[in-house]
Amino acid sequence: MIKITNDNFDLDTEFKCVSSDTNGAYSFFLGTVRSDLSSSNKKIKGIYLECYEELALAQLKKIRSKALSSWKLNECLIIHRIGKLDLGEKIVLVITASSHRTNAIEACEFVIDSLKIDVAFWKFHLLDNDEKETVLQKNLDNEKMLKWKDIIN
Amino acid sequence: MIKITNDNFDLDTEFKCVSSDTNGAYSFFLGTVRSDLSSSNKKIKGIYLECYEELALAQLKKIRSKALSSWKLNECLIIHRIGKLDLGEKIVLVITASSHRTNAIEACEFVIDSLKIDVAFWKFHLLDNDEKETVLQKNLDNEKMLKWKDIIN
Amino acid sequence: MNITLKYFSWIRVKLKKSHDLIELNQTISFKEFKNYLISKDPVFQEIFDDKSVKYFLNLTEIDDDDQTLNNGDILALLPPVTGG
Amino acid sequence: MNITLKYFSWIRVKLKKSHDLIELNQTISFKEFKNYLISKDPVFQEIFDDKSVKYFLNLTEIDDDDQTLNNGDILALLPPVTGG
Repeated sequence: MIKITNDNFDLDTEFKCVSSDTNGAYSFFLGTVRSDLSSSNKKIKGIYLECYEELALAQLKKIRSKALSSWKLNECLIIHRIGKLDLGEKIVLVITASSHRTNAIEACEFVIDSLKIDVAFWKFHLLDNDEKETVLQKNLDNEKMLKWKDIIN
Repeated sequence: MIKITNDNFDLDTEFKCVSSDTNGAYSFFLGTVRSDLSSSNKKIKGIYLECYEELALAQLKKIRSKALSSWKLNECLIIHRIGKLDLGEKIVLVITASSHRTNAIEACEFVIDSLKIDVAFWKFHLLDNDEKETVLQKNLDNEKMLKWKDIIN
Repeated sequence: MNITLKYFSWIRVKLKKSHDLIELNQTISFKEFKNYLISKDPVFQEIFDDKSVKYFLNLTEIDDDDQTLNNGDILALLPPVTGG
Repeated sequence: MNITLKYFSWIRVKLKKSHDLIELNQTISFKEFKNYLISKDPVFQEIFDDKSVKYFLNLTEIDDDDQTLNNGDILALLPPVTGG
């Protein structure tokens, strides 16, 4: 269950997509548009998300498969939005479902960590004067990914 | 935001309670009633959750405060249901909200790990013949809690 | 003086009730109170022998058997918790 | 033969377009193709000098500059991703 969409999503509706009474534990990661400063230190009023959709879908599929094969998961759902988003809006949702919580929690973190550095999405900050500023990748995200090296082949 | 309730809850409604554009990252843990075998190896048809409410509220408050003081969190919500629950129903929800994901994810795991061993709730399995069987605490949950020893004072 | 007892989980099931109100003539230590309960109903011996059971007096865990119980106190007998 | 170029993020902004269709008379290596693009527009030099840019040919990352480009290929120029 992988979706790239312009549309907002409802958490309970998405939960129902992966819900089953063989699961006892669900871990969710939800990323939203944070009120932030642009690289030129201006207040942002939203973001614009660009995507290479064919590639992003293939990359998300690969990450999802790795999660399902590396942890005891029953399901893994990934939704990522594209286009113009206002402050506070949902950007990305990961849900992992498992019998027991540790598998769900670890796998969910792996998926969002991987998505941050390996999937063809790009953010722009939208400024008050309707200018767009490219958001740059954080080194921290690359470093954090190293922690999964021993767990994932 | 701590609730002990008989009622079901909606994930999007609860998310809105902690949502703010100062947050960019939310970690959710959702526990549900898993189709399971009782200790006498019978299929369960649901659970019954008992609670010492005054104590549980005080214990949840303490865990929530520890989470807020040990990680950079903007919010932490905990909901726990009591009473009779069918297979697949929601039992417990933890949401942590932060500017960045690592704080939210770690704190959420700490809260659910703590709740499992430190809060006055007790589960019974409901069997087909309307019998109730006490659910016993897992050693694993106590062992897992040790991992937070160095992080939390 | 009155002490309220609260029972949970298997203790509640074993005793077939969720609480008791015990009337006493004078203050009493927690240790003496346990012996008093055993004298009234030997099933308490089994509960007190179970090292996993915790005792909360007015929402605070008892860590000293010599602690004094006072009028109006609420004493809860708690098996290991299994929520979440 | 035709090669489709796809541009994303700051590369798209810099080139002021999201894609190009390049017509060539014969197959060409990725390395030769890069030189060809620089000869047409020097701004490509800056892009190819940026070691953080990745190149995906038909959805697979290029790891060999001598790889041959064929008719109908789609070559994407990708700055470091910033989704999530």
